[in-house]
Parts: sequence; structure tokens; C-alpha cells
Amino acid sequence: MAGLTRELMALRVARELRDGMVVNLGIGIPTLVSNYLPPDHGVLLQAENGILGYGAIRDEGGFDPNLINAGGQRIVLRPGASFFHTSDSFGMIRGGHVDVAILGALEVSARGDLANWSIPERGGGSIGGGMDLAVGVRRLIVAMEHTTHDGRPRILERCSYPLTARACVDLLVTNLAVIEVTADGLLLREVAPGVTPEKVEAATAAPLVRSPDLREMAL
Amino acid sequence: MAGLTRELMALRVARELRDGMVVNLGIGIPTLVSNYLPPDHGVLLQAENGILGYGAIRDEGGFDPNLINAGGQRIVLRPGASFFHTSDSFGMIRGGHVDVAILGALEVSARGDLANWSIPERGGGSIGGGMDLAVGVRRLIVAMEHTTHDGRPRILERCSYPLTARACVDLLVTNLAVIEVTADGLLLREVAPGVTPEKVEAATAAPLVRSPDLREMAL
Amino acid sequence: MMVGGFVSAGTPTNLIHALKRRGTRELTAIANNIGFGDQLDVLCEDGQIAHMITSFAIRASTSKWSRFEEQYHRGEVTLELVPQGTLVERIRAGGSGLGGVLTRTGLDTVVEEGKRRIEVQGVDYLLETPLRADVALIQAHRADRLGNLVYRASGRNFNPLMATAADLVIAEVSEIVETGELDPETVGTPAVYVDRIVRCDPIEVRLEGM
Amino acid sequence: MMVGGFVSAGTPTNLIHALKRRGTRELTAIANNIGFGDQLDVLCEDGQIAHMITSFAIRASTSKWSRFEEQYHRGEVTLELVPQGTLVERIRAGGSGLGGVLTRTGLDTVVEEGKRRIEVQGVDYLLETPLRADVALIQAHRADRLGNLVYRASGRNFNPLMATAADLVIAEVSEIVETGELDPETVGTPAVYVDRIVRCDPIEVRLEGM
Repeated sequence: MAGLTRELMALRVARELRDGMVVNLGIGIPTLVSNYLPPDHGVLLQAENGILGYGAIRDEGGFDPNLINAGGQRIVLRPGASFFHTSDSFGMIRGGHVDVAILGALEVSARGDLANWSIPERGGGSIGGGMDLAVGVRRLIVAMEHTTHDGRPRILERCSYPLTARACVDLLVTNLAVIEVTADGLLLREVAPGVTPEKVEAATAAPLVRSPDLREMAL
Repeated sequence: MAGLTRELMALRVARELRDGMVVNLGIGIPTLVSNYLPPDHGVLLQAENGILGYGAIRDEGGFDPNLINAGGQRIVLRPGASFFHTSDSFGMIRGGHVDVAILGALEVSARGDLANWSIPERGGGSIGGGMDLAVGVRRLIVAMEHTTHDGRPRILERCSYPLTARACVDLLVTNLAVIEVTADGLLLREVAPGVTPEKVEAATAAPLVRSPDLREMAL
Repeated sequence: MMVGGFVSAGTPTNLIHALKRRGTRELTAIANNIGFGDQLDVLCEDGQIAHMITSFAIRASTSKWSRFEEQYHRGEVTLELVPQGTLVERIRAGGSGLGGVLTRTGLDTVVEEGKRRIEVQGVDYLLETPLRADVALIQAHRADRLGNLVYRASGRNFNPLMATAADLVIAEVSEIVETGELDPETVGTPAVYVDRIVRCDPIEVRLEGM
Repeated sequence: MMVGGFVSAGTPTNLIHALKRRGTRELTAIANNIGFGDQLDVLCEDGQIAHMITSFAIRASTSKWSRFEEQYHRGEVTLELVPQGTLVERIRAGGSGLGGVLTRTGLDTVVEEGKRRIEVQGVDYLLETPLRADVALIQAHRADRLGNLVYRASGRNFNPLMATAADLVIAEVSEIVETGELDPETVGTPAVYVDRIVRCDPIEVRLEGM
């Protein structure tokens, strides 16, 4: 499957963020987004384990076991950071104080249902903070591969895997396209360089409406 | 009406407290209790406005507006004190982490109902933290005058004023007596010096059982 | 409108006086207590408060009424009395996306009137609904330019909770420092909750009965 | 049994190892995650955990199973998966005398199965029940002799909440100071919640997937 690398997907997602926004990054591709923000950015990153205002993932230097993101990766703090316990952290999330969450997904449905925590045939799954984020944040952006490793669509009429939450996804950024979830269905807004709208439609198992100003992603 | 002064009632109540106990003092006579604890006592006083481990009421010295008890009186801190917000404070109270509350009362019923916040004919009243304390603490001690200014009993078959909570009072300390609320009714355990059991019974409008070891208060 | 503070502790007195000068009327105010002198009661001088949701408002007997008490007894303002622990927890629910509070406080009292009782694991609880406000006026000791707040002693009280439960949060502080100068360990209200910061010299609050 | 910590942050690793040496069995454990290596999973070596209430337990696909995952797939342990925000709020409810949590998290998902839906002001919420434990094992940075605890950075996580919701609370700390030496402004868990303090050198926790 052609289209964007994981890094370019993270770069495209980073373009959705503005200074002053409070943003929570899920595990996987979303985590990479912090690497594509300008060094002097004014985005406040929130980690559900109780940190507001962290910065890049830290690859070297002494390990402080209490300075980690929600994926358990060591991070650096930025000026103006604060700490709080898990109850206050999820109060922030459920209470609508986090502007944007960027989450990975297994499947997304035509009306924005999200499935991202369990593949029953492989046994189990872990819920983590995903359900709270999906219900609580103001805007939910999903960053995922458009299809599975063996080419099956992940954007479906309805999800086959256990749901994280109903009608929660606002924007989808995949390796092939940028798709907005609207009241009228899925709106194809951008295609990846070298990818045709027809190719996106063929890889999608739900109706796609082409936006009047459909264009190629600027990266 | 003979019997104890307010100060002696506070002294008698203070005898119920042991080192290590977490104790909340209501407004009025209960507030005086802090003056009758030994200087090196190990009782942890909790104020619902968010302080654990305060000491005596402070009559002089600079006024720190943020160092007050729940009655708005300025207080001193003791070593090992801590601060928290009102939600955490009432979590402590409702969650059963406060061992003893000492509250004033307008009326107490035979089964330990408490009325202490409103006299409807005088208009209004203020609830404050009394209802939460009555429901949440492990042991509730009421400190009050046995009768009203014009001699009417305040210990009644059932309360006439609006309730604070049902069946919440464990011990009553009045100017005339110490009375325990038991499953079998009110147990007269101690009388004030110079006060006869008959006098206590005459001033009480609910059945009193004399304890087998009924005695005069040691003050 | 929510107003933080507990008598003299953590009360945004300068903001209350500013609101008096502005003269905004028909206010619904949510606060622990109305107080006297320099507290919320000053807004009653010009009848700015129409409805009050609070724990301490009306004393059973007193030699001197507050202005709120006068207006209450004349029927010019309405009042919802809420147990203090329930009041703060309703605010917390409003700020943290919870649908309400299940508490035993107020069972079998006038507080229960008109409310649902919910049984959980064999125990009855009152269902109390969340509270939110358009504006919260709060007070803290120190702020940084990003909006992080640090409180002092019992100046916390309702302030950190109210900061989460209003669309516009205005904080009165004694000092503003550069972002990065506050110790992250001591931040009581993270920057995300605060919209405006006003540096003021504190006005002393007098206690004249509760 | 509740066990604090979030992967490497605030995990009472020494206490977990002590519990392993003691060999207590048939445990029900409540924790954010089970982890690998030095976390709660070490108790699965000897099958000490019978039932787990947690947010992170089973990964969908992995090259290496934790001991808990092995035992789960063999049907030797049972598991209740709880969304993280709901888990911590159920613990808070258990510790603060509330009858439950009303949350939209989990609506229309498997989390809703067997639970009541309560409508408040026109919005549906799930009713989630409080959680309490016989014992909580928690970790903090510093304690005084009275039992006040101070946390560092994201070492807070579940620890301050679990401290409120168990009959016996045992805290592992790096340092114990005299009562009065902690700044009251920085206390994260007031002394009333803590029953035992154990001074230990921290054991580093390795991350091997979540």
C-alpha cells in the first residue's frame, strides 16, 4: 500500500494543532506527533498519568521513573508543566478540558464509531484511557493505516471489533487520505501525494463523499 | 438551670478524645474543646475548610486569612499539618476517615436523630458541613445545653426542627449529663456534680434508662 | 457565577468589588458562604444577586442582618441551601464530566425533597446533579503567565474545583511570575483551567458571624 | 488489594517483592496495570493472583506473554477490565463515601454489560460501583513519622486515591523525615490515610510493553 510513512502521518496530524491547545497523544503513531511540533510550540501536551506540559520523548540521559508519558516512555518537561493524580487527570479529560486527542485505531465506522482496544480472535485487549478520551475530549483525531496488513479496509460501514465509543471520531488521518466525519457521513478532504481518490474509495468499506475542495495533502 | 458551664462541658468532651484520633469540631461549644487538650496531645484536628493538624485558636499575632478553622477563627498550625481543598476534605469526612465529630445541637431524638441547623420560626438557617459530618464520621458527640433558655427540653421523643441526619448521634454531653445513644434507647451514664438523675429525667422529654454504673462526672 | 473562598480564606475580594462597580444584575451566585462586609454580600447592596446556591446564607437568629438576609426575608432573592460537601462535589462533577453525585448526605432531611434516591449495593443514596457556571471568580496566591495557580494553606477550599466548572475562569492573585518559575509539584490548578489572571493587593476580609 | 503505580512511576516494587516472599495467595488485585518484570506480574510467578481488576492487562498481540497473560489464556485467573478514568473514580468513590460514579465512559460498549444506565438532565450515564480493598500498597517519595506523604512528578497517579480506599494502607517511601519537616503545602496524602511506612531503596521498573 502506497501513501504516507508513519512519520509523515504524524507530521500531517501535527498540522492540526495550534498554540494554546491541550492535546493528548495515544500510543503508537500519535506519540510521534510530538516530534513534529516546532521547538517553540505553544501546544500543551497532557499525559493521562498526570502531567500537563511535557515535551519530546527523551532517548538518553538519566532515567527518572516518575517522568513518563502514558505509554511509559521517558519524557522531558517544558516550562509551565504541572503534575496531578489520575483522578484529576481524568477529570480534565472527561470534563472537556482537553481540546484534542490523537488516537490510533483498529476500525472506524461511517458515523465515527471507534474500535481501538481489542481484537477478540487474538484474545483480550487493554482498555486503558482510550474510552475516557473518546468520550471526553472536544476533538478526536484518529491516526491509522488505511487498511490492515493484508489489505482489508479499516474504515467500515460499522465496526466489527468491540467499540471504544460511539460517534466520537472527528477526523481521520491515514496513510492514504484525510477524512472528516460529518453529520452527512465521511468527507474525503485530502489524498496523499500520488494517491487517487478512486484508490482511497477502493480501500474504504464505507461511503465517501468527495469534498468540493478535495486536494492533495501539503506536507 | 444548674450543672456545667460551657467550659466544663468542653472539658468533659475533651476526655472522650485519645491520641491518634482525627477529630472535627463544630461551631460553638465544640470549638472550645481544643483549649482543653493537653499541649502535647496527639489528637489530629480536622477543619472542613481544608486543614488537618491545627492547634489552638489564636487570639493575637498577625492575621493570616488562609489559616482559619471552619468557624472562620484564626488558628495555629501544629507540626505534621497538611492542607487540601474542600472536595478532598469532605471525601475525608464522608469516607469515614474522621473518627469523631463534636457538634452543637438544637434537638436530639431518642434514637439519635440530630437537628442543629434551622429554627424555622426564626427564618432560615445554614446547613454548612454539618449534614456531611453527621453522615460520615465514625462517632458523633453532641455538646449542648440540656434545655432551651426558657427551660424546654431539647432531648425529645422525636425532633421538631428540620433534621440534620437520622440516627447519627452516639453520645450527648450536656450541662446536666452524659447520655449514650444505644440500640435500646438513651442510656444515662453520668450526671453533673450536684445534679440528680431525677432532675435530668425531668429535663428530658424522652425515655432515659439509668446505666447500672451511673456516676457523677469526674472533671 | 461561581465565587471561591471560605470566609477570609481564598476569597476573590477585589474581583467581587470590580463586579459591584460594573453593576451586573440578575446574577445567580454559587459560593460556600455569602458573608458580610467585604464578601459576596457587597453585591447585595445594589441588589445584583437574584438567586443564591450556597451552604451558609441565613443565620437562625442574629442582632444584625446581612444585606442578603434582609433581601431574603423580604422575598427579593431566592436561595438553594446545599450541604457543603455536596456543594463542592456537585461542582467537581460539573467540572469533570460526571453525571452527578451519589451521597448519603441529606437523606431523610429537607435536602432530599424533589430528588431521586438511588440504591447501590443495598444502600440508599441521594442523586445530586452537577453544577456549572458561565464565570468563576477565584483567588490564588501566585500565578505564572501560562495560568498555573499556586494556593496557600486553606486558601484552596472551593477555588481549585470551581476553576474546573466554569466557561470563563478569572483568578485574582497576589503575584504573577514568568512561566517556568513555579515548581510543577506545587501547582494547585493547572494552566488549562484559567482564562484570565488579575494581580491585586489582597483586601482583608472581616469575620462577622457565619 | 490495591497496588498503586503507573508502569515505572510510583510503583511500590519493594512491597510487591515482599508480598511475593510472603506467598499470600488467592489475591484480588486492583491496579492500573500488571506490567512485566518488576511489577505486579511477579506475583503471578507462583500464581498468587486469582482475580484482577485493571485497565491494562492483556495485549492484543505480542511476541512475549507476561505470566498473567499466560495464566489468563489458560483460564487460571479472572479479569475485569475497567476504563482507566472509571477505575480511578470508582476507587475515589470507595474512599470518599460516595455511592458510585456516573460516567458516559463505556456507554454502548462491552463495559456497559450488566450495568445500570441512569439518565440525569436528559443525558445517559453508566452507574459504576465504588471499589474498596482490605490493603493498599502504595509508593511515595517522602514520608514524615506521622504518615504524611509527598509525591514526586507523575509518581502520584493512583497512589493518593488508593490511600483513601483501603482498610490498611502501607506506603513504600525513599525517605522518612521527622514530623514537621514536610512543608504542609506539598503533602499529597494527609497522615490520616496511612497506617504503615516502609523505607526502601527504589527498584527500577523496566518497560516491556503495555
